[in-house]
Amino acid sequence: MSDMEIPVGPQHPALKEPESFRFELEGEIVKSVDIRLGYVHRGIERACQDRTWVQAVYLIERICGICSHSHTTCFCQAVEDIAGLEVPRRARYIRSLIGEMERIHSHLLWLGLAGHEVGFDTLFMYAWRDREVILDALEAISGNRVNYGMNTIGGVRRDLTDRDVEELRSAIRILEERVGYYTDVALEESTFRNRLEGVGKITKQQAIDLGTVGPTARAAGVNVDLRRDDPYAAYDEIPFNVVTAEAGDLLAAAEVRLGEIRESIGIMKYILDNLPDGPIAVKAPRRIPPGEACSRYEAPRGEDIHYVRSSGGDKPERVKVRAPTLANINAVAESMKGVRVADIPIIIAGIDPCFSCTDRMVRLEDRISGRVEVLRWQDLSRRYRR
Amino acid sequence: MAIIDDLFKILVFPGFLFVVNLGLFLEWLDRKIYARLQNRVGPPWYQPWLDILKLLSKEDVIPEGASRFMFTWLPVFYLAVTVTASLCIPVGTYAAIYSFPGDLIVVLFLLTLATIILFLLGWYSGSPFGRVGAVRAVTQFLAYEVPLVAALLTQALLADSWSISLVMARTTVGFPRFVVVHLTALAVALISLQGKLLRVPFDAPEAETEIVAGPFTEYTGRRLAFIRLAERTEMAVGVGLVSDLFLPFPARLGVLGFVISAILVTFVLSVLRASVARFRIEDTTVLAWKYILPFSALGMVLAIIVRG
Amino acid sequence: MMLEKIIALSRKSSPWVCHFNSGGCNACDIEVMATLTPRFDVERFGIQLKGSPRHADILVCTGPVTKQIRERLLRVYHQMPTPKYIAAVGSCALSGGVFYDCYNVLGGIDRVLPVDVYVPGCPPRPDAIIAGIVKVLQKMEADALELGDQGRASAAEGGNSRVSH
Amino acid sequence: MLPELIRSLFQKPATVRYPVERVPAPEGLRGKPVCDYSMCIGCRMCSRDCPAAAIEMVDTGERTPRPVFHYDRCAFCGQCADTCPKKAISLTSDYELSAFSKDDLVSLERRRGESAAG
Repeated sequence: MSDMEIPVGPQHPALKEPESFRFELEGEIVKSVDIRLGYVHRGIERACQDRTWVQAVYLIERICGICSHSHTTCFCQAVEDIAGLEVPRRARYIRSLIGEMERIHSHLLWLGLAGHEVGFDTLFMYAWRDREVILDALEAISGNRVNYGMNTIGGVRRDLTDRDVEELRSAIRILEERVGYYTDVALEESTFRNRLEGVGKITKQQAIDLGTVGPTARAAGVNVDLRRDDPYAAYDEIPFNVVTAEAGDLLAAAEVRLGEIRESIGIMKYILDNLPDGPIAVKAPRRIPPGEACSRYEAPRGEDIHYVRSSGGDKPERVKVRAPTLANINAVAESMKGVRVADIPIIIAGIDPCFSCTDRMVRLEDRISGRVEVLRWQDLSRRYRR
Repeated sequence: MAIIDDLFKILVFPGFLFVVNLGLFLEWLDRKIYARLQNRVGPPWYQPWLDILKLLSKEDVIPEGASRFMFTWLPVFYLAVTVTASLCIPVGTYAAIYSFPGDLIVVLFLLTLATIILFLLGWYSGSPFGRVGAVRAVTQFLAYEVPLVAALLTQALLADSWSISLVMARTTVGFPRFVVVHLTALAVALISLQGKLLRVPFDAPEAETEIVAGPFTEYTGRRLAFIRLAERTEMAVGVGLVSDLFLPFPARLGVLGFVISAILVTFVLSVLRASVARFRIEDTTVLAWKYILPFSALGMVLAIIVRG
Repeated sequence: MMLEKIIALSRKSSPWVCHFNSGGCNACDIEVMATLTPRFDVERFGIQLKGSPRHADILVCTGPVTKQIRERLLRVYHQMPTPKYIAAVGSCALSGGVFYDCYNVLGGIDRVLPVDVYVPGCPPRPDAIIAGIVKVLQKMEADALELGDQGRASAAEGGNSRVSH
Repeated sequence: MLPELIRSLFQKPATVRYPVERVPAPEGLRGKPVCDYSMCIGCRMCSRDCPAAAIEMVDTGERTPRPVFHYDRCAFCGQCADTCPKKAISLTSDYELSAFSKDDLVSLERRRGESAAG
C-alpha cells in the first residue's frame, strides 16, 4: 500500500470531542502526525472578564464537564486567597469529598472509554454501569449529575444531609467490590492487556522533560501529587497514599487510575467518618480587593493551575487557566511516532484527554511592527520545549 | 410444475428468503445475547428487519472520488455471491437446492469471493478509511482462510467425502473414536468463522474507533442495506456450514436440528465477541499463523491417523 | 397508504445516531454516551451510535458552535443522507448557554443548521436526552406519514426552525 | 471475564424502563426554575447574577417587572434561587423540557401576552 493520509477528527468515533489529527501512514505505521487543536476554543478567559465574580464560577465550571469541580475549586481557592477569606472546615471537607467522587467517576469513565477504544465494549458497559452508582450519589448531593455547581466563593452551596451520608456509604460498598473486580479481572484479560502493554510508553525522564502531570506522570514513576505536595481543601488532614507505577505504558496508567479509585474510596470513608460540624460557607464580598493569586489543584487528569488577578472591581481583571491535558498532550505527540494505526485511539485516550480544557489560543502581537500572529500547536511546543 | 417447485426452492425455502431471514434472525440473536451479557435489555426481535427497511427508504449518495460503477454494483454482487453460496447448504435433512460431490469446495470458493468483493468495496469507496479497511480485510483473509479450510478438510477426511450432505450424515459415525479430532476441528472452525465474519476480536477491518466503519464508511441507503443483507447471509451460511458439518443435530432432527445448531453456534460466537478486546491486525496474523494454523494441522494429522 | 406506514414504522424504530460535539464542555457528550450504557440502553429503541455520518439519521449536536467548527458541522450535515434530523442537546447547543457572549462562539446550532428538537439542560440527564430523541421519532413518523421527503424539506424552511447562514 | 458475563446473562438487566416508567428524580434535583410571582418583589437580583443571562425582566402589568426564564439558555445552576432575597424562585424536579420550538422554552408565553408563570 502506498502512503496515505488518514484524518482522525474533528468528527470521529474515537474522539468524543472535535480535534483534528492527520496521520501520514506507511502501511499500518504512522509516519508523522499533525495535531490541530482549537476546535473547542470558546474564549472563556476573556469572557470571565465580563462576568461578575459570582457568575464567573459557573462559567469556569463549564471549561470542562468532566472535571468541573476541579476547575471551580481551583478558581475559588485563588479568589479566596485574594480576598483573604477563611473557608470553614466543613466546607473544605465537602470540597474534598466531591473532588474524590469526581475522581472516581472520571477514572471509571476512562476505564470504560479505554475498553471502548480497543473494541472491548463489555468493559465499557460494565464500567459505565458502575459509574452510575457514583453519579447517583453526586446527583443526590448536588442536584446534577455532571456540573455539580457545589462551589461558591467562600465555601460550598449545599450541605451534606444525614441521608446523603448513608447513601454514600452504601455506594462506597458497591464501588469497593466492583473496583476490586476490575483490578483483578479486567486487567488480567489477556486480549485487553495485550492492547495496553507497551503502548504509549514514555520513560520517567521523558515524563519529566515533557512536563506531564497527573496519572500520566505517575504511571511513568514520577511521584508527584499536589494533594500531598501542596495540600489544599482538607487534604492536609486526610491520610492517603500516592499511587505510582514504573512501566510508563498504558497498562501502568490503568493500574494507577484503578489504584487511585481505591485511594479515593479510602479518602471518602475518612471524610464521612470525620466530617466536622459547622457552617458551610462564609459570605463573600461582591467586590474582591485588588491582588493576584495562583492556585493549584490535583484534578483527575493532573495538575490544574488557575491564575486570577483582581483590580478591586466586581469582575476579575484576568483569569488564566492551565488545564492538565495541555501539559500531557506533548506526551501523546511523543509516543505517537512509529505506532500502528490500531493504537492511535487508545494512545490519544490514554492521557484521558480533555480538549475542552485545553483549547487555548495564543495570539502574539508585536507592538512595534503591529504584526499579529496566532500560534499553532507545533509552534507552541517548539518554542516552549524545555 | 417442476419449474414452480424449483422457483419455490430457490426463492423461498431453503433458498433466498429463508437464508436472508435466518441471517437477520441470527443478527438479532447475536445482538440480544451480546446485550444480555452486558446486563442490558437489547433490541426487540424485529429490529434487523426494520433496519433494512429503513435503509432501503433512505437517500443514496455516491461520494466524490468513488468509482461510480463499482460503488453501484459491488453491494449487489456481494449479496449475489453469498446467496449463491447458501444454495449449497442443506437445511438439516432437507437437501440443498444444488448439491453435488464437492459442493463444500464451491461454498468455500464463494465465501472467498465475498471477501475479495469486500476488499473492492472498500478500495473503490474513495475514503481513506475504506482503503485501510480494505487492506486489512485482505490481510486478515490470508490469516483465516487457511485454518477454516483445514478445519473443514478435517471433517471431510473423517467422512471421506467433499460433499456437504455426506459429511453431515457421517458426522457422528464412529463417534467415540473421533471425538478429539472432532472437537479440535470445531474449535478451529469457530475461531476462523469469527474471523471470517469480521467480528470482535477480529473486527480490525471495520474497527469503529480506528477507521469508522472500514469499507462501509461511505455507503448509504439502499447500498448499505444490500451490504448488510449480504453480511447477514454470509453469517447464516457460515453458521449453517459449521452446524451441518460439526454438530450432530441437523442430521438427526432435520430443519429443527439445523436451527437449534445455528442458535448454539451463534451463542458461542456472541460470548466470544463479548469477552475479549479487539486484536491489532498484526496480532491477528501472528496468532493465526503461530497457533491456530498448527492446531488445525494437528487436527488434520490426527484425522489421518485415526482414519488409519 | 400501506407503504408509507411501513416506511414510517421502520424510520421511527431504527434511528441511527451520529454524535457531533461542536465545541461543548464534554458534559453533554458523556451524558449522550451514558444513554448507551446498561442503565439507559437506547438499543431498546433500535438506536445505535454510528461513527460515520453517512449511516446516520439523527445528528445529535452538543455544545455551542465555535467559529472554527462551523464549517465542519456543515460538512457533517451535508454528508448525511436524507431524511435527516438534528437534535440539539444541552443549553449551549440551544443558544450558546453560558458562552453566549464569548468572542469565538457563534451561538446555538440553529444559527447554522435547522434544528428539529431542542433538549435543554446543562447537561440534560440521559432520561431527558431519551425523551428528546423520542420527540424526534414522533416528528420522523409524522413526516413520513403526511409530508414525505419533499414536504419535510419545505416545512423545515418555513417552519419553526430558524436558519440563518 | 467469563463468569461475570454468564452471571449477567441470567441477571435482570440494569436497564430502567424509562420512558415507559418514569424514574423519580432525586429531591434536590436542579431542574426547571420557576418563580412565584406573588412573592417576587422585582428586585432584579436574579437577573443580575445569572451566569447565562437567561433571566429577562418583563413588565407583566404589576408595579415592578417580573423575571422570565429562557430555558434554552439556562444553565440550571440554581444561583437565582440562592440569590433571591424573598425565596420566590425555586428549582423544580422537572427535567424533561425538550421541545420542537425555542418559543416553548420561555417561562412566560409572550406571544399571547399572558402573564402566567410556569
